[in-house]
Amino acid sequence: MELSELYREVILTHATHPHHYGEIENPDKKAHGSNPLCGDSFDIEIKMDGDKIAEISFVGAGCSISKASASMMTEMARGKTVKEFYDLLDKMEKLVRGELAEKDTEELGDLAALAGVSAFPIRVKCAILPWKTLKNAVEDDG
Amino acid sequence: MELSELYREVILTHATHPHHYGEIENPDKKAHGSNPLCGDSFDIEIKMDGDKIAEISFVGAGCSISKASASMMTEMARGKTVKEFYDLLDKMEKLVRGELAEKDTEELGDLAALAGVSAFPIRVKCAILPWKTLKNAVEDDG
Amino acid sequence: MNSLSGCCKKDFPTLKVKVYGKRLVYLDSAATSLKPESVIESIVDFYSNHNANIHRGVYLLSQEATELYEKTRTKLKKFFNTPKEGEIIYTSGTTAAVNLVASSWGRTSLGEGDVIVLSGMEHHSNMVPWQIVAREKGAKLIYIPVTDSGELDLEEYKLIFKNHSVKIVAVNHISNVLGTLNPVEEIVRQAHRYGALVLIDGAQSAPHIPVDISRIDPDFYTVSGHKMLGPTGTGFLYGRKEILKSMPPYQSGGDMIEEVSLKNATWNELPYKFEAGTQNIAGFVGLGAAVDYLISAGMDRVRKHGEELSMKAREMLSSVKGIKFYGPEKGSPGGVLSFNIEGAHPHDIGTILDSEGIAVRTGHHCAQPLMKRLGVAATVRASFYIYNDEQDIESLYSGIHKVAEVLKLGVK
Amino acid sequence: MNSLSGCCKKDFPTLKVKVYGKRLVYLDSAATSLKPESVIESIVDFYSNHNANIHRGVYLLSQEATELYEKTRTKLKKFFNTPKEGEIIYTSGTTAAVNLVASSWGRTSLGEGDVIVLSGMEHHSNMVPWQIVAREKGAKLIYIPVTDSGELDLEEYKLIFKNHSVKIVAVNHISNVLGTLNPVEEIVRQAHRYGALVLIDGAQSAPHIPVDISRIDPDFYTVSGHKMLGPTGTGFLYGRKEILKSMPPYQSGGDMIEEVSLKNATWNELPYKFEAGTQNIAGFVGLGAAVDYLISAGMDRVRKHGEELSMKAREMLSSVKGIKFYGPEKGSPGGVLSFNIEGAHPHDIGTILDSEGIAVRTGHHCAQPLMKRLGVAATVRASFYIYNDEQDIESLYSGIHKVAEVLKLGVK
Ligand SMILES: Cc1ncc(COP(=O)(O)O)c(C=O)c1O
Ligand SMILES: Cc1ncc(COP(=O)(O)O)c(C=O)c1O
Repeated sequence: MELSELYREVILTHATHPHHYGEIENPDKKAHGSNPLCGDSFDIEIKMDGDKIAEISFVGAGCSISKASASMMTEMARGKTVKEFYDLLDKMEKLVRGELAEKDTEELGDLAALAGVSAFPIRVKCAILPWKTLKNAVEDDG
Repeated sequence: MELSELYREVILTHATHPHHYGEIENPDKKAHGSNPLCGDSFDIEIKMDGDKIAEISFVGAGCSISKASASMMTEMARGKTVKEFYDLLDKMEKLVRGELAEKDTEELGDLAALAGVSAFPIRVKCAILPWKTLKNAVEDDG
Repeated sequence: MNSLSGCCKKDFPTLKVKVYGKRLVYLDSAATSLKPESVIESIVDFYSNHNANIHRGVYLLSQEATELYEKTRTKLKKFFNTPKEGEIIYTSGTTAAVNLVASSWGRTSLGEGDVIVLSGMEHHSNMVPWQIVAREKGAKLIYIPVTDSGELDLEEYKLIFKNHSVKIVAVNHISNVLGTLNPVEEIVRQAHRYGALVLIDGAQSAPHIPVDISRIDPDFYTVSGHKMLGPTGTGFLYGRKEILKSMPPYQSGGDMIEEVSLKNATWNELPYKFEAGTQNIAGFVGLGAAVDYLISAGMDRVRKHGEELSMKAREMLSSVKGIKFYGPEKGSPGGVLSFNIEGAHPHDIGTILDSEGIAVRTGHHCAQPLMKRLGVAATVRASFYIYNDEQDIESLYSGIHKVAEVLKLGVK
Repeated sequence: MNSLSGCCKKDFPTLKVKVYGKRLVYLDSAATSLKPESVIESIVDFYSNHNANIHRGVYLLSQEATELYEKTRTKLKKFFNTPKEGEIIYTSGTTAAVNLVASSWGRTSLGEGDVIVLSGMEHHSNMVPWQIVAREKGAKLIYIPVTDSGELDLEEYKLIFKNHSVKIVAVNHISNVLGTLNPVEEIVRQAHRYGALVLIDGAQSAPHIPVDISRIDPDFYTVSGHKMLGPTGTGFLYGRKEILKSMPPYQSGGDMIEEVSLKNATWNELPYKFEAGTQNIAGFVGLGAAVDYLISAGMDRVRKHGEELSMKAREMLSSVKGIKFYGPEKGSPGGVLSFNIEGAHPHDIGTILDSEGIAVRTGHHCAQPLMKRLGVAATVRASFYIYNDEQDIESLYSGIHKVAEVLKLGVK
């Protein structure tokens, strides 16, 4: 259990200076997600361009891990097709559970910093919460 | 704990050949009593003559102790005033709890045989059930 | 464990107790079983090494407690072969489980004229909650009759569906008085054919026979952990996921909540929706150790053992003058033997056996309507479990002779 | 126990546990307390030497089990000074106790337009059951506001009675987040003046301060045994006898019955009317040992200890940059200290403290509406109990510095 593995520089930076924090005008889809065990909650809004996630924003309250995860997610998801997002979601879940092969980790960019979460099982939910919420937003049909 | 103290001859005799077992015609008062823990139950009927318990009968299902106690009770209660019955009830309760003075025991006749119950706390309820039921019958006002 | 020799008396510390200076012969496992050392130790280990509240803690101790608590759920899922995740809801026992269903499902699903089918051999716990909800909702109770040989009358059962709108059937798997094993698969098939749900009260079956919930396919199945070597205050409700999902919470409070505002609340996912407040955490950890113990004993052997002991006891006692047995002639898969002796009230028998160190249950066994059907106020019940052996039957046999002597049954 | 030195670390085996090789600093007693050796031993003794089901057994073991189980009730009656026999109903904790009242009393006594008064600092367990019964019965909820200093606004409370038909007031004695001790005597007097009942949630008070139920004079009082050194799955509801008598049973089944026919049932006397099915017998035996332990510690000293530790902790931590406390300045009689640190989310604080062996609770503490009132999503809560001491506060203080270091709070 290495705290410095969990709280890497890049995570703390995303957490304190989150990207795409706020709301977008006239979002196509949105979702609210919360963790009943800790009270953390996120609202995610997206604008679609055909099959692509064209714009994305989030607001919410959460720990460094969930906030950094949300911030990095907005970076990664923007411009991706729904299918590409699902692939990414799958990788991300494996990553934080410590089940992702080393080589797959590389293509994840900043997100790879979340690998340290796998040593803290109780925090896995924090990392995943924004992603589950985005998934619900993508599947939101009005 | 002496079984022979509990199951004295006089108790077994009363239990197998109970006195005043049955119903009386046109009883003035009656009551039903049961022990939720074992399912034993008694129905007692009485006829009053002024303040006196003139006639009394019982039917019911119960163990040797409760049945003998009921049988002996009918013998003792018949012809007693309500006040005398309450006195007797009080003595009887003390007897089966082992709290009655030796000298008071003597005037109880056959009933004194129930003294052995005091060594079997779980059976005290059995001995008392018919008496509680008679008390309810006496206090029954239609 | 080999046929009539108990598997393991040494694993059960209570069996070392002396009663009035005599060896304890514990024949009341149908009320609650003894606990093996391993179960007691798992409780001590929990309180000594992992004590914490569960689910909401970020710290290690709380995570360990949560893991131990949830591990038992995984074990139960496997042991009882339940189909899906989230279908095992911890309760304090069968009574609480039936109440949960009667209240949460019953109060939202039953209406005027709907029929609840029970049987004439139910325990009060699987009868009174239904009486209450039936009265509240204007539903009707119909009882499957008990035949003279102590079985459910399946012909009559099937007829009920012809003329009534049956919503739920609630019967026990093994009777706690008769020891009868009821044909639950057939009961379930019939009910499902008519779109009715089925609740099986498994309080007496779970400890004694292999129970495959996926195969039986009931909608609800209830179990008392404390009768299957587990700690007191434990048990569970199995419920079919789709049905549990549609049911409102039963108790509300901490942990079963998703979000709460001053006006409103939304519910957590299954099974937590039905587990409000701090649970009997140590108890459920202990229940996991009980399951482990039963797995290593082997449920097929456990069943055979109970059947053989109850059969053997019946054979031995049948020579007693005036004895009458209630229940299956071939021995009970539940290890239960109920009887009466002419001229001796069960209470007197119980007291006299106790003086010999023999613990049996006497009374109505929380089944008063069945007592009425049998035409008695009470019975004596000896119930056998894995730690009993042939010697215990011999003690019972001598004990009964002592009864005849004390009550002077011979000389009457 | 003398002021800031814990009374008795050696009595609590969990305190010997190492967390990541470090000494355990358990600061989460408000969630569940640790258990002393004597409580654990009483459970082992029960299972090893007296294991049996209660109430219905004629044999010695069952009588012993019943006696041990009932002896705890006698101890609780004395410890909490409740007026009459039959008023203490065993439950699995406060949640179950509140649900019992909200369901049994609430569903028969509340009607359209009736008002239930809660407070803005309730635990979900004393809020959601009322929301549910209010919705069902068309009753209205009114909340006593929480002032900026974290107290109940009694002026506002009194005004409620002017314009509303208040049927019941349900508030906690000590808040599990703020640690505030509420003026329950005054709350009760006011309600009784208007013929309203009062339920006091004593989950956090019972472990920490002397509670004299006869003097407070509430109609219901709820306690969680597992927070006052007792086993998990224990607690009780005190209820005023006349009211309990008039209430229908909550759960039904074995033991709470007088007689049962196929159609109907009549109820056993108090408290058994409300104790259906096999209870957590070993748990309640253990709760008796917990009461003994608290008696010998002395509740006045327990209170003083909690107050002093929480005050001392507040003093030490107040030098931390960006820290904000919630709750009484003078230390909490409940031994609770809630806080936040600017720039650090409670979860991150919890994880980092855990790595130092320090167990604190983080999150909404099952009090989401209060969190909203405080304008936060979560807090860190350190809660102190009799086995904590000044050294634990120093560990917390160092731990918080580690938090600042890991989260780089200084350099931002
Ligand atoms: C068939 C049956 N159902 C229900 C119960 C009630 O179980 P519990 O007391 O664990 O709630 C029992 C045991 O007493 C039983 O034998
Ligand atoms: C004030 C308060 N009320 C109610 C509860 C719920 O208690 P339990 O979980 O024992 O049911 C708690 C503890 O979590 C509490 O602190």
